[in-house]
Amino acid sequence: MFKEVFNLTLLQNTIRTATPLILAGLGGLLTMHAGILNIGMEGMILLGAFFGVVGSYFFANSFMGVVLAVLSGIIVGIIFGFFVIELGSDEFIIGIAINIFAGGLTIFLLRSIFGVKGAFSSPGIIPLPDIHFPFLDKIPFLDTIFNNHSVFIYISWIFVMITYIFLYKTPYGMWIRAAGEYPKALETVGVSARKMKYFSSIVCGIFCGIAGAHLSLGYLTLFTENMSAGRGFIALAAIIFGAYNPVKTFGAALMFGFFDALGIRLQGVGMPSQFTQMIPYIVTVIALFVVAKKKGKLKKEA
Amino acid sequence: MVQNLIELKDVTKVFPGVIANDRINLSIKEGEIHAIVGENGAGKSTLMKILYGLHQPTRGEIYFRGKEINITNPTVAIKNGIGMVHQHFMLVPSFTIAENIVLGSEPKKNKIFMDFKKAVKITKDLVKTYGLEVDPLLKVEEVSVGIQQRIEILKILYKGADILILDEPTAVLTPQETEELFAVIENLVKELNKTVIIITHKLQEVLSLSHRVSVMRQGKLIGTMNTKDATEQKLAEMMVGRQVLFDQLDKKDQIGDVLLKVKDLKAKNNRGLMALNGINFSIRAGEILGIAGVEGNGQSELMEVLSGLRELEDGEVFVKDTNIVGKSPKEIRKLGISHIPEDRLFNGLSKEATITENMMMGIQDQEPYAQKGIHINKKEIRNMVDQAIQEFDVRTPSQDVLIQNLSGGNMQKVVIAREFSFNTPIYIISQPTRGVDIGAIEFIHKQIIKKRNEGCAILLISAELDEIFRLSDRIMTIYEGEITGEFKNGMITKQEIGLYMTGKQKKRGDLHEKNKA
Amino acid sequence: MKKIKHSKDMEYLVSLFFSMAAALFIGVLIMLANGRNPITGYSALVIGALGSKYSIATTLAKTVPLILTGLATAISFKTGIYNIGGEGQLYLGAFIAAYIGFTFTKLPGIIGILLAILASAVVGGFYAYIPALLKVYYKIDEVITTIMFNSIAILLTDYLVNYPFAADQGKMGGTNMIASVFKLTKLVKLSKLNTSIFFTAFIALVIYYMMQKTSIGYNFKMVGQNPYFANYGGVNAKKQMVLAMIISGALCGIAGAFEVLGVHYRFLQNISPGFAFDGMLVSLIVKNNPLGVIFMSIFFGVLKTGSISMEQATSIPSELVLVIQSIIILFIAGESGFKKIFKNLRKAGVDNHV
Amino acid sequence: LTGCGKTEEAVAPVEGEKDALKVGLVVAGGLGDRSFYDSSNEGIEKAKEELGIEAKVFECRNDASLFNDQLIQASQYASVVVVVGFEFYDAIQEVAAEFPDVKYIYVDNVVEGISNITCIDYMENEGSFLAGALAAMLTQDKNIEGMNEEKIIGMVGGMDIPVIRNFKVGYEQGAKYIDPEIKVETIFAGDFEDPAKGKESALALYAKGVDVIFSVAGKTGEGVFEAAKDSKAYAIGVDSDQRYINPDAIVASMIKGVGLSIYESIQRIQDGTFETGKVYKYGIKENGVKMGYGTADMKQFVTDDMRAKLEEIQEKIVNGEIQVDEVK
Ligand SMILES: Nc1ncnc2c1ncn2[C@@H]1O[C@H](COP(=O)(O)OP(=O)(O)OP(=O)(O)O)[C@@H](O)[C@H]1O
Ligand SMILES: Nc1ncnc2c1ncn2[C@@H]1O[C@H](COP(=O)(O)OP(=O)(O)OP(=O)(O)O)[C@@H](O)[C@H]1O
Ligand SMILES: [Mg+2]
Ligand SMILES: [Mg+2]
Repeated sequence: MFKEVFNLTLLQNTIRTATPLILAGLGGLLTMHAGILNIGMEGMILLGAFFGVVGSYFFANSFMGVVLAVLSGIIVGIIFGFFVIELGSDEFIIGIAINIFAGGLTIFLLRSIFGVKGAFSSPGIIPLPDIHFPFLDKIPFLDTIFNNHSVFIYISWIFVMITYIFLYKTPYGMWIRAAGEYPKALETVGVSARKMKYFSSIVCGIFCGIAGAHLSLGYLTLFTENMSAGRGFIALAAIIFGAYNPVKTFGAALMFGFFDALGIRLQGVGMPSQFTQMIPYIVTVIALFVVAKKKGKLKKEA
Repeated sequence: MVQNLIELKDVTKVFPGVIANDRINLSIKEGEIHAIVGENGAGKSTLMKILYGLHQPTRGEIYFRGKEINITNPTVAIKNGIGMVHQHFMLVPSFTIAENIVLGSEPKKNKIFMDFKKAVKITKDLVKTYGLEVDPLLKVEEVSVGIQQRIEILKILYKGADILILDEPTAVLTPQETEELFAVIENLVKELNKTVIIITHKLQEVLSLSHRVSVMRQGKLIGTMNTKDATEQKLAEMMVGRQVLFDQLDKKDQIGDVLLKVKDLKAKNNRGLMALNGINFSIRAGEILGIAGVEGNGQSELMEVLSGLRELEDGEVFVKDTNIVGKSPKEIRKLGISHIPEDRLFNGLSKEATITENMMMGIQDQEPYAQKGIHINKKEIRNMVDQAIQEFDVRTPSQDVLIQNLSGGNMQKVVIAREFSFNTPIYIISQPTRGVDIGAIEFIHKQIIKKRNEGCAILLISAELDEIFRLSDRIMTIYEGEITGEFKNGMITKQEIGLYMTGKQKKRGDLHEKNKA
Repeated sequence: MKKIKHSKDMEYLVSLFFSMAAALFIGVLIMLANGRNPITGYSALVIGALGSKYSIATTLAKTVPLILTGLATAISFKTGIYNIGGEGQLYLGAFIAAYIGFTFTKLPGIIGILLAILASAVVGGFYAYIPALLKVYYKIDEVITTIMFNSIAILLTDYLVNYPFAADQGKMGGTNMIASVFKLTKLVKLSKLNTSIFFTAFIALVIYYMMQKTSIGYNFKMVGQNPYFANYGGVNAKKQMVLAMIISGALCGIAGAFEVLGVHYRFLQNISPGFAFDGMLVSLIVKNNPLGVIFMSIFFGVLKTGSISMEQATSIPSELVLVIQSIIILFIAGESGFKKIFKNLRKAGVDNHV
Repeated sequence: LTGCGKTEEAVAPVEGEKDALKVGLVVAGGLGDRSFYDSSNEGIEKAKEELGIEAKVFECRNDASLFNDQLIQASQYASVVVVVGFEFYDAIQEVAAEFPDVKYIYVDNVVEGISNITCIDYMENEGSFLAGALAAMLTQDKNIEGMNEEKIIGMVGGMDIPVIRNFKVGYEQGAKYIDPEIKVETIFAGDFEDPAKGKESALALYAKGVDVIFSVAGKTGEGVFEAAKDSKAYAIGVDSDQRYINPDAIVASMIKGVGLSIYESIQRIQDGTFETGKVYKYGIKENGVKMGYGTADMKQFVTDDMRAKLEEIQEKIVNGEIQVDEVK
């Protein structure tokens, strides 16, 4: 029974499930650093997924799908930024509005463009390529876990590093962090905090767009209504759990992925599905509690 | 000191409903220290923000080295060698000192990456050049305000500033830190030919430091003069527009029973280190006990313990005969301690609330302001607040104005008005006049003495030695969480007390023994 | 003195009005672009929502959960603790109300109903109490815990209604019907409007009174604005936060109870299509003002009821109605921004006059 | 109409022949699921074409607070209202009582004893018995590329709800009927709208040695089909003939004759042979559930032998020789 649950496909599954969360999480943590809580990620992912399919289908090229998804991300990022930064609207409301907007728009366009409702799949949608590393072929464990994944799974890991370096090792990253923590300090040294906030919200749009394109072209090869299915919110939880740090957020996303995958497998050994689905959520709360307790202890001892 | 470096011609700044600067004509000479004084809200900060490009003048021209210049944003100012240290620090708390100093003009590796090593080196070089000691690797949130002030100055020097605008740099400094800062400023001007514009409310500082001084009042520039020709009295009159009397405070001597008694008090600070190591004192009715000390020696913790905001490790605190240890802030207030906190914006007020709402704190569940302790009686409260606004001279169009739209001095008056309206027998007062103009200082001092004369026991903590000496009946010095000396006011000079404040001498006079008995 | 306040309120209303108008105008453009008649569309919306006794009742019925969850949001957000877990609290509240309704069938009507409401308040409040404790004593972000708690509650009730408490009849995932004494009386034929609207009005009144006129509301507000100030003034910020969260959770629980007692008469899987999130939106738009929550809930109710008629009248696809709705929300949310733009215009005016 | 004349203005006038039968189709979810709801709409479309009716669709988008509203809208518009979704159990009883002249055809659940509600209930357990039997035969057929030795088949369900469990018991029973050693693994994805989760669930099953998965999961099922394609394994579709989605991976479908039964009911109403207040059970016997094998141009995986076996089973079910278990 143990072997049925804990095997290599569990880890494979973990990696796949975590990737959309990682990609969206990287975007969201940038806005978080810039002082904006973005709960519109859910909608941004959905738009990315849709326009990914549009691009891939009409240009018969998955790369164009990603380009379109990124463009949609840029546009929605600008809209989000305009309302939140320029008009000073509540980021919560704008985030929710973007989610509703994305839901309606994709359903509407699905019908106007493809003439279908609900779902669109077609051999005409060109999926993103899988990457095969020949050198892994002979290494049993690593081959199963790490080889032959869709391209953005690998790119997401690179993005984690780039984001980390960007945030903590470049001046621009410092500016973003300063823009969130104390925008006036940044303004007074001649850097526009507003621009940094715009930048972060656009990059968030891009990352979420890619997350969506990965979902509809890499993970799957189709679009269905509401296919983001709450991933934007889980990504948000991963960001908060990871204390806005790209590496820790990556870890948190993997943790979600892992427990999600574990949940699927535990059904096989007789646990009611409702409880297996609860696992990632319960684990998160418990993990937060444990971390908080540890921190409290350290503080007391100091 | 020959050429006019900067000339303002008819500079006017209008905010909705307020003319913050009204046709200001002002010239700054190269290599001078130019002081600007004026009451709270006179328009000093606004004028300086215009020079630094943070505000655009509604009309008027600015000439820089004889040429008209349009300072559209701070970058333009920085390019022209203008740097500003703001009244409220512009530092990112979670960044290191080095990072803060280079922020906006970072040294780079390979054109993309931030060169942290170089930033540290730059900081170390700056420290060497200007003699302002800081540790580049510490985070700003870990250092004192004095250090933060230095970081701000280093920051603008790094950006190549020749003209340094300092907006109330000494408001939060200890006397020692102020002295150090002035030495640095003088050095900058003399040795490095920098020009300094400094705003301050402390007229002695003006007299001892500056070459020329300009006075502002209600948005207008009243006049500029050579400091040689100025006196404290004269400046004060120009600022306020009438004669200011630095009255002798009228103290009645009728010391009564012990109201507050502290025994072997021990407490930790936020970092878990011992901040108070066995404090003993007592205060009688009609007495002001002043505590002198360099900031960070346990004063804040003492205040917090006495008002119930901090747990103590050991010891006892008696209000008359009641031990208040373990009691909540609310219970302690009920037992008769009111508290004016050191940082009004941190916990003394809510910026987003109106004056009325701020004045309600503490009485919101008490008759007659709240019927049955629940239903708020607006009328009662409004009357009370109106009265307090009048009595304490809070300058505001209405009690519905948000606190954040008041000047700092008026915010302070709101806090004092609230606490003094409680009529409790014991007052704990910390930094009552920080950032407040001289008129208001005078007023606040009179109010404190009035409370004393009414028979209250008052504990006064202040970084201003002048304030301590002016108000206290008895003075204690605190150093590293211990009382190092205790004196009757008049028995010790300001010079001597410095030794006790820095722990170089210790003495507990027989005065203390008498009180204990 | 009063003038200042009034002019601010006026300013808010005016800009709110303009942003709504702008949003509706964009709706016109969208309809035209899709070859529909906007006049037909909008009149269908208004008539569908307010054109008859039935439609007004239907609109009002939709406001009940919005008002309750909106007030729940207002209270918690005002106190500086963010309850995003309304949905979970609502589900648990609804379940317990249903449980009482099909278990204690012998209870006399009004007592049973009150018991069910009370129980749902207790359960909802308790479910909010846990994240509040975690926030206050362990500094664990309540936004993330309440989101997690939503999923947990929904899954838990899913399990309960599919296994231990599954209905005896019919294939739906749901509990048995509550006894008829528990059913709240219908007010208008066909519509779902029932006496819960009176309960809700009463609760709204109490909450409004509490928030605006009592020291409790004052304490909440101060804690939300500056908890250090509150502590200093003798108001225990932690306790207030926990209390606000409990009240907030209780309101969501009650919202769930009303769905059971007044609308569905049993607990259903998917009993809420996201009421708590709509309520949150409503409350945020009016800046967590309890009175505003009521009016904005009605507006949302009109939008929801009317858009069905709009869909049918113009054969605008339902998804387009969603798009128009979201644009309306975006613009209302942008209200403060439009105000800023007006202000800048006025400021420019002032500058030119001096 | 009783008590609703006032709301009539909310409904736009409909042009067309005066005496055309007006039918309203109310669905709990939304069209575009490529299975259940779409199939009901096909029945309506067919009736439009062949029986000359007029029709409108009323979608509730899974929002329980809209059930009553849409039912009322439909009842005001039409004289026959087709209600699709077990979720309407309470709402239809309430609304039907207010519109005694409207005939309701309630699909996928049973309400008894109300004169103007006629129910169409599918014996999905019977259909999935066939699916289970087929899967059990397929998994042991070494002639089909990619079938392994192990006797395990799978099912991915959308949510753990009674209807889906009814599919499950039939499926398991059918598989065991062919070979008692067959193991059936089921995963509930917990969502009808998350194809990624569907894919992950299916991949987990395939990794365990499953080679045929019965997908009963709405849009989540789209992911199951993808997983089948990626794993070079197989799936069985549901509700409508889903082979066209991917004929190389979807070997067959268990069809609920939703469209057919709706069409037939409308036909009966026009003929005057419709019995109101009745429950029409659509099982194998009524041709309400059956297996679909796609069109002739598709590569066929199901051999003639298998089909014959399934025919045999069908007969046994019809004549009662096989009793299929049921979950309510
Ligand atoms: N951002 C602003 N918006 C509107 N009015 C402002 C703003 N900043 C300043 N003012 C107005 O300008 C006037 C001058 O303010 P300023 O900050 O220059 O005073 P100050 O002389 O620096 O006072 P203090 O000594 O207290 O620092 C104020 O009375 C206020 O009404
Ligand atoms: N947003 C604002 N709107 C209107 N007036 C403002 C605003 N912000 C500041 N002010 C005004 O600006 C003046 C100065 O404000 P500021 O924040 O500079 O404090 P300050 O008076 O300089 O503080 P301090 O007394 O501590 O030196 C105040 O008189 C206040 O009325
Ligand atoms: Mg100032
Ligand atoms: Mg096999």
